[in-house]
Amino acid sequence: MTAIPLVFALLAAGIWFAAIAERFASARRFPSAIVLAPLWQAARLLSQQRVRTEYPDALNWALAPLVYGALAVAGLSVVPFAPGLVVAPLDTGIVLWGACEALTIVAVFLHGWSANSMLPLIGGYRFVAIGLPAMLLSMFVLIAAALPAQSLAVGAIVESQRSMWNMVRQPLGLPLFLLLGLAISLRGPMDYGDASDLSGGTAAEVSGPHRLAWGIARLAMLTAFAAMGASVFLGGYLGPWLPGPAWLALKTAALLLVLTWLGCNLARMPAPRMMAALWLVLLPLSFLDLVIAGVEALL
Amino acid sequence: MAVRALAWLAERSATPVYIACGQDGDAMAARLAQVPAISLQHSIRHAAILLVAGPYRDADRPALRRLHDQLPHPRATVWWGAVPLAEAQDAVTIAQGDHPVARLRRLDRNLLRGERASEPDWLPDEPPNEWRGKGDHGQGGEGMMGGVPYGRPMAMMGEEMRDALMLDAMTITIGPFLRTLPPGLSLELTLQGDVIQQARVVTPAYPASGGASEPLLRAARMLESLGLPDLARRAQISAMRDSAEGLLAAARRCGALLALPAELADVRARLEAALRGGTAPDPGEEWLVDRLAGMEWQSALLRIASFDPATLAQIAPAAEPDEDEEDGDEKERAA
Amino acid sequence: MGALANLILAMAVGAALLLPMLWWPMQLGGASGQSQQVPFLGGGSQSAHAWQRFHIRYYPMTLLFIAFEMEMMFMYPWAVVYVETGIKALAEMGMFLSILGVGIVYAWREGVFRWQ
Amino acid sequence: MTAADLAFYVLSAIAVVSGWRVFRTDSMVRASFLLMLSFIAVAAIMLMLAAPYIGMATVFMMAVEMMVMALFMVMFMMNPAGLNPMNMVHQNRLSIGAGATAFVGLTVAVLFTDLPHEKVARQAPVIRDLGHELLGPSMLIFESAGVTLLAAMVASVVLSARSGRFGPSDEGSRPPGLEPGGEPAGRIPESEQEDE
Repeated sequence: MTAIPLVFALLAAGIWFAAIAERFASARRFPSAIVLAPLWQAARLLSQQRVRTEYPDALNWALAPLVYGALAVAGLSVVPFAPGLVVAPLDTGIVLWGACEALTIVAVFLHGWSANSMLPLIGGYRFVAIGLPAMLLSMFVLIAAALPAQSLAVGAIVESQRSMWNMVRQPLGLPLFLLLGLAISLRGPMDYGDASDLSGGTAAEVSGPHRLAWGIARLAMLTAFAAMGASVFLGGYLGPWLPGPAWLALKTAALLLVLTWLGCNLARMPAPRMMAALWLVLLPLSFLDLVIAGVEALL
Repeated sequence: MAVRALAWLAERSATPVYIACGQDGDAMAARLAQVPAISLQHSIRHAAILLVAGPYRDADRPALRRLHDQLPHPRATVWWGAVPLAEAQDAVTIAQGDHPVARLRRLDRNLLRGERASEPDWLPDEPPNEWRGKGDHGQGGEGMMGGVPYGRPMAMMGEEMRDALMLDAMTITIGPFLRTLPPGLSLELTLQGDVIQQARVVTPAYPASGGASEPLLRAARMLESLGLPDLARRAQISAMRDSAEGLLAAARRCGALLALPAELADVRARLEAALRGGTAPDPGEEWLVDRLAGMEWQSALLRIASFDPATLAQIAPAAEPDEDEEDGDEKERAA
Repeated sequence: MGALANLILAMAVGAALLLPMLWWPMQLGGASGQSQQVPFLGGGSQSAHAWQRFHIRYYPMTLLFIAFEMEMMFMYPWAVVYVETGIKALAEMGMFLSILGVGIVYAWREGVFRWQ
Repeated sequence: MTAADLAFYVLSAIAVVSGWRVFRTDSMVRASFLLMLSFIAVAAIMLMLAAPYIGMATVFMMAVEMMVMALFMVMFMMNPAGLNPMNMVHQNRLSIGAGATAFVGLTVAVLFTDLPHEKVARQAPVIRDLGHELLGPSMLIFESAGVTLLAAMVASVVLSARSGRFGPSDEGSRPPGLEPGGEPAGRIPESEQEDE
């Protein structure tokens, strides 16, 4: 219960930080006070009309950003801020995270479907093609991280990294996991839902406050993902001198920077090729990651 | 009070603009690319101001009207080197040579503060087809697939060329003001899923003005479709400065060339040449529409964007318009 | 039980924070009619409702995916007892990955990972 | 009534109502995701019944399965968004009979089965026990499930993919006629058409 405010504090800070990092990475340093730029952008979207299309599925259109945001909160709820300081100390932490990934695909698909317009529709469908196999990747690398911990709880996975971080022990895990993060927060090389070649994809018909909600949900998911990645691969709250939550926040910020940089600097290949690459190259790599983790755990 | 506070905050953010490129509009857009106070949007729903850049053709008027009405309120239109349509009241015009940033910012501020009224619709407030009270349930539809439920018919089954599974074929017209297409080019596509079954050129792209910066602007458009907006902006700025230095190396670092699969080897070659500031020769023998058949959406857009204007004019001339389309245009003009 | 209640509470707060944005009263500017609601296609138009029998191009992949997913569900409990069980669990993993590997190779040979 | 009881009733109500709405909505997408909602409510009840892994796995599996189901429902059903109202219920009498029989059967099973009354300790390592079960006594079941799923993968590819190592899979096939020996009722593959 006491951890709930912490979750929202980390989410708010993460959203703000990621929004600024994005502006910085893209060298659009306007307005001069870059720190407040996200607030100004939010005010603009709040003063704009929310357009509706001809015959949308209005309920699902509005539900999609809400579900997306709630899923980000759910994902962050299983991440411990310090030993015992966690909203939901579930034994099935990484399974819950997997369920959040799966439901995120549903939310993005619904967002694309509900507008009853061609560009969002294509975006929603294309996202499913990439989101599903990307989810398999993340399941393999998370299971690999659970092997030395002998538990599916995120807290136990963090504790198992006291001697060595999983990033070192299972070198393939983090890079593969980052790909999933790019996919579920719709950015850069894995942005098959809201892509620019579809004029914004699932968000192409969305304006004003609705677009703000969608953007916040995307960044919230990115933050939740970064906190999850920091806990599973970078030792989460573990670290000398500083208290646990501070370490988690620092590591989350570091991963946010990496994700933003990757999102701005990698090209997006056509979806058929990415689908083939996910199944034929990256999935076997995640098998290899599991084998490495398995052998390492028994040694 | 609250509205004023919101406006005070909002006017500090960059002005979101949707640019409808006419003749030479591409180069005009590039001039805005380096201005941080203006952000060019991909969808009209994300913009506050419609900026018509450069002269447009008579055939583009219906599209321009449609585009204008899709803007969310508060909204305005600016005519930059273009003649305002008759519907535009209190039109803001800027000469082609002038820089529009100051005017755009002032207009944006006025809109947010409520000092300038948001523009009303230009098209009549009526559905695409009359449906109210018609049909089995008053929704305009008949039976399972028939009629015009809520104003539009449903897509019907069509032949499929790739996996022979006959599902609905959807016909859409994209352009002439879609930012990921060459300015002026409008295509009628018949899609099954995201694969193009059939294409037809509705209006051709604007002819080349012969600027030396054209290859870099073309490269910028392809980079946009590859999900590299920052690099695309860099290419636009390079185009303004007439120097492609370091651009190809930067594109390679981002994997822009690697991202293109073997089927798009021609696109890769043209992108590489464009990033060098040149043009790869194309025999120009096959029609554009034939080259698009069977292609997936992103690959198709990349291929269209890769042709230089001279080749595009050769392989994608205007097709004979359909009869009903002519009717549609006339109806709109009369309205 | 307490964990579950906390989880649901946190999710509800998250959704409640976003809700006002979808129900935002302060909007500037005038009213618009049906011409605003036409789907955006860069000035173009669509002939029919976008909702259609959408021809997805990856349908064999989704079926393969479901089978994969089922298989994966056995792996979670397996991962928990992996270290305790030792070499038997390692053999088990070999079995698992080879079954999945055979599935992938077969599907690749049959061209499942292409756009159909 | 405790909070747990209240939660149980609320979740049951969500499961039943959304399950009923599946058959009352016209949109295939809504129907799929209403069914998903129903399953998620059931999964939450399982979580309350101290079955943490099965409950969470149900959410996970149902999310992806209903997603895929929505894809196929939209792909193959006429009027997938329900723009024209339609009836989602067919063969009413048979289905009422089947539903009533199943309900009575299940009720009888629930009421007359001697269910165990062992209390599961709050901190019982259920996932660990499940793992030991899978790698111990139930090894054979587990392994045969793996092979069965491989067979399912092969079967789904064979049935659904047109492309293949040996050319299009419908080559040489002809749709059956409406009456025995009649004209093929459907599309004939192009390769066949050339032969004729």
